[in-house]
Amino acid sequence: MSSNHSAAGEEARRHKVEGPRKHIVAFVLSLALTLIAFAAVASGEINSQFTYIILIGMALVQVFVQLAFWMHMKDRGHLFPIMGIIFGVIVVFTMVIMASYWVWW
Amino acid sequence: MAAHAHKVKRYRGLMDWLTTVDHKKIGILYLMAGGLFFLVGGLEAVMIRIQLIKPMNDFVGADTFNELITMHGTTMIFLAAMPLLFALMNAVIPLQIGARDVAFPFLNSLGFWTFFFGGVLLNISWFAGNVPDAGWTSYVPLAGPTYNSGHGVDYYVLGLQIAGIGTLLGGINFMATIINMRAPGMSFMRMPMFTWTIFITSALIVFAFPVLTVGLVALMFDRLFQANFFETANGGSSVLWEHVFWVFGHPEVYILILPAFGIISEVVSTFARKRLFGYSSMVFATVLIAFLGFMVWAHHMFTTGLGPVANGLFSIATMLIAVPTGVKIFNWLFTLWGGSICFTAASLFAIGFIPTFVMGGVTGVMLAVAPADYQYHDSYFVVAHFHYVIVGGLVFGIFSGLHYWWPKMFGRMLNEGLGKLTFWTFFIGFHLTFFVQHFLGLLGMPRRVWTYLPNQDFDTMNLVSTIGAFLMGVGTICFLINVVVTSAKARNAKADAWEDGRSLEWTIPSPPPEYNFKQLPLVRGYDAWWKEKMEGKSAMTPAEPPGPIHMPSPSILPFIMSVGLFIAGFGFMYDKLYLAIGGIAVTLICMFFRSVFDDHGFHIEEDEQEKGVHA
Amino acid sequence: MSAHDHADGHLPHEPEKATLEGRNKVLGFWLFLGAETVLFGTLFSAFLALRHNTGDGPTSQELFELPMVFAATMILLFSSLMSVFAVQAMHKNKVKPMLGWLLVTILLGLGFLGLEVYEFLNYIDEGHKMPTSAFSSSFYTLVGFHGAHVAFGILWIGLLILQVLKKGLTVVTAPKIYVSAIYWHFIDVVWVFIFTVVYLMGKVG
Amino acid sequence: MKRLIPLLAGMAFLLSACGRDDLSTLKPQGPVAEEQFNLMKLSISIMTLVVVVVFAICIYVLIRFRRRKGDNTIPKQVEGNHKLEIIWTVIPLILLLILGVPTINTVFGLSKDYSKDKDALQVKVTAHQYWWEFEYPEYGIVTAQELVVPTGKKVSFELASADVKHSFWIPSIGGKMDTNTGVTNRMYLEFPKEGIFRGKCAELCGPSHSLMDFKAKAVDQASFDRWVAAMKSPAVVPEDAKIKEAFESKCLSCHAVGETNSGASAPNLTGVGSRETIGGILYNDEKPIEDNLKEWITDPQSVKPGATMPSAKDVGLTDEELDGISKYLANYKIDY
Repeated sequence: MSSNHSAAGEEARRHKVEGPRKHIVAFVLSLALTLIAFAAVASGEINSQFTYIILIGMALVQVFVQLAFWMHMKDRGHLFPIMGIIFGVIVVFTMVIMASYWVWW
Repeated sequence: MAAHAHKVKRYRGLMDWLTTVDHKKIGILYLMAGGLFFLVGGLEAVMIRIQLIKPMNDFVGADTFNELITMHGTTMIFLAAMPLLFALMNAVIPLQIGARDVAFPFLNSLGFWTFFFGGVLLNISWFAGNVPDAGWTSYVPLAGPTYNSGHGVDYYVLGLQIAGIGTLLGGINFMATIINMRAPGMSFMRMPMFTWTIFITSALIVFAFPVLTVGLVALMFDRLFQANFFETANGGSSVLWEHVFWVFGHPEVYILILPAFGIISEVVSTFARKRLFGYSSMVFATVLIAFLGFMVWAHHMFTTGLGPVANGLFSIATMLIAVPTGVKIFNWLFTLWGGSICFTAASLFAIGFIPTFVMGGVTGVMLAVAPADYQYHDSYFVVAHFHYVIVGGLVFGIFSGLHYWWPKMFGRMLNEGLGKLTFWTFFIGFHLTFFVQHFLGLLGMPRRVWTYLPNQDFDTMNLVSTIGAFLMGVGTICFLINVVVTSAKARNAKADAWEDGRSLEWTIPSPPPEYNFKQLPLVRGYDAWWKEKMEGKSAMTPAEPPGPIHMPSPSILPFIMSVGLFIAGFGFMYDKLYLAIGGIAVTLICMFFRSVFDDHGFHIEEDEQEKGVHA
Repeated sequence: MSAHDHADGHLPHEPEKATLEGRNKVLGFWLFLGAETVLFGTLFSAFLALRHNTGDGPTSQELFELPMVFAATMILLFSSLMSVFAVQAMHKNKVKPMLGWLLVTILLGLGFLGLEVYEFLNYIDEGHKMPTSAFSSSFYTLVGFHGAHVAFGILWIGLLILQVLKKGLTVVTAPKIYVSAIYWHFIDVVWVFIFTVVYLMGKVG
Repeated sequence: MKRLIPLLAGMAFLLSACGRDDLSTLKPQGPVAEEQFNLMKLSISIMTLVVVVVFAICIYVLIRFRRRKGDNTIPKQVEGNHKLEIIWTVIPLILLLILGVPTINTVFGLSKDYSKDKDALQVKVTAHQYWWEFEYPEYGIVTAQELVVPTGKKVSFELASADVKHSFWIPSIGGKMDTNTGVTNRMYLEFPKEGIFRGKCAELCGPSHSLMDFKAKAVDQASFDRWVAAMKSPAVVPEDAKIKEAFESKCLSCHAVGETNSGASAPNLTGVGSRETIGGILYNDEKPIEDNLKEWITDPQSVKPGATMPSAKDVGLTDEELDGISKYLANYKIDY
């Protein structure tokens, strides 16, 4: 990860090999997922329960793509970032359950 | 090489303390500030107990009493217990992992000063005449704008918000330190237990404090900008506050107690001259407790009316925490088993911790039984329970740790006689105060009561409890006397002050030089220093040749940034927009300077390294 | 100090020490993002719990306009891509292209922010203010927190551009650029959930 | 388990040794509290067992393995013991299972909803800053501070708060339930024995949180019916016209008697003369009720700090009016 910047020679070569292609693929993927989500709502033809599922699904996939490619989480040496985000997500998940079921008005 | 080093900026006296980025000095700052707030909170506790010494007492008024309980709880948890833990963390962790400093020395200093100014802001409320009075939990609507229109709760919200920034920074800092700064050879499973618990505690801080931040922001918006998060009249939900508070609040309990577990593990194994029994299961239990700690918050809300499904789930989840906790207790007992136990003040506190904490733990399981909790909840039984855990657990742990690491922090051994006197008065006082409170709760005395009617069978036990509180006060004074007496003496502590030290902090002089380790040590196993000693060596094998040591420069910026936030806090509270913007601008400008002007630090050359080091 | 040679060979003394600082910075920042995840998660939870409580104020269906949200989403997505290119340029030690990409990144960020301010002003005109209802409070707090993060990111990356112009790409500035890019992506990730949970789910009802 | 039984009996004896019958959770006076008490006994017994084991090991270890003077031997360094570690993981799990099953059972048992049950009495509890309002929607009556219920019937409560969060707790009859703002909670209780039980507010609600007591009076069905009838009969008003005028203009602006001024913001005073206390804490068996009433009306703030009722001076009651109103209220009794 950050050792890239100092041990630049070898690491930079690895990045050159990778090139921008996978990032553009990630971008196109994100774009498509966004479009599907907006289309599902804009069309207004699908029932709301199913739309929710599509929306959440698209968002989760897109976030996964961005985390993995753009934020380099798929690269080596990201054990603690991954653990950090996963644990954060678990906490958030319990809170979303709380907000959906145990808060009433 | 030296050509690149910049002229050393050395400050003296007060300026040295304001600008220091040395973790050892920051540890001492935390100790002094946390100790000060501990005394303030203790004074509040004594006043609470005096008020409750007899039925229908009028030592303090009802309003004042609610202010006292609120400030006592808030101060003790956020401004005394956590800073005292941070004091020990700062003083010990880099030494235990064989590092020259923490990962972010600048942030470390910033964390201290934001905590300090947050605490000062909170306590200024006493002088402003607007003291928070809705309990340390600040349940809405009582803490909301409608029923609490003064500035009291604003002090709570902003003070905690600012202090919380400091705590969060500390958590991130220590996680990064432990992950990245360990000495060569110190794998995760060779880390001392205290380091492990601090690692997990830091992780809990990182994931729990943002929840509090959001809760406080929402409450602040409700109070200052007419938002409706918790205003039921406009669609808000008061139950939401309870959830948010306890999603933070329960992990907070483990943030407090896990470091105590770590201290006890170190002290017990040192003074029994034995390796910690079941090290790997201890590590696993710590991780498990932390994880489960996030899944049980609603057991504070059994009577809120969440319904049987939630109550059942959270009951069972809560009970499960007893299993890893039990593992820890038995591991300590079996560390002592077969050992050679030496009774110093430090080990007395650690040994006193074990049965006391067990009692706090079992009442915890009792509280987890939701239907029975309908009876215990918000009664004195709960007060007894959490004081058993927090005082009997955490404060005993802190006392134990202070007696244990005092020589390392200050180079002087605390007086053993006074230390033992501290233990016995505090220990007996503690049990007198809180044991009877279990029964007060069961007999029907709700908590947070300003006074109580006569003829309810509460009188005798309340009297006993108050007497105990005084005894605890005496214990604390004994400790203070000990500190004063000790600091008047010459430095007398050896590097391995207790002679049975097991981890790396005991391989370097007491107190350690600025740079801690002249050469970073090579770690060859768990209990690194003990291992070398047992093999007949008198020093660690160095992992690097001696050379100039790079140090970060001191900086006044953290102090100024915190002052900026402090001023902004007042600006928000009293609707002075220019103050709020000005204060935040000060902070941002400091951040700008920090980013633009690189800190190149300075070097301590080899020939300077021995200067001022006490062998 | 010229920009290029610093990153490659000509490092200050004790290179491994300098590396450790960079490594600390990236790791510490990731941990900070873990905290940010929980921070936004809590804001989302509050919003989820309160989003139907519109009281007398407008509901989400009446309020939200998908084209504007879509435009904002696209701007932020592109901006995120630009910062990917900036980091790639940095890895190849091409300072000028890197600065160019960073500049486009913050310009797009400014566009996003402008759109958001315009949107908020519109809502206020329609009687959707902070004190209107629990829905409005939690909406402004959640989306506003995100907007504040964008604003801070713009200031930060702008400052970094100036720093690189002055100091060049060094072992000190490079970790900062890297970390700011991660921050920028994180903001985009949060936005993915905002447009999904707040706007699209709000439009569905 | 066999060893548990004498322990259990011993604990029960110890626990019931003190406390008032009408207040202590350790002397349950109804099936709900009884059930909760049983769980308490079970958990206390299990936990006592744990504490005893730990204490025993602890004391043994401390005596047996203390360091003798001049002892410099190094004990054997033990890494751990899998068998032992498994034992102290599994035994607690079993203990928790023993505790967990009845817990779940009781959680669901106590959450039964009797709001639609025709045999149950319905009571709406509204908590106010420092007093309790009890409404009987089936009978259209409202009372305050003193809950009157028939014995042998399930009482289904609907709990809410008018201002801040409170918690409704009659320790000897059953555990507490919070009164939230904006939402209602449900719970049920049973009162098999006649008597007067003490109730308390268990959630910090302001300065007089500690004084927010109430009474629950359980009477037989016939008395209860008489009470309902009396409550519904036309309100008694002061005989003296001047006192009546003062009472109506200065008290009934907030309070209510009988049907008059229903929906009032202050406690309903119908039959206040036969209540056990004034303001929930001034006991009429300790001092004459008239004195209590005078003390309360003269300056409610000194009895309950933070109470919303204005003092006699503030509403301009003359001494004569104060005496007259106190006398009238003291004699406003209901026979049942």
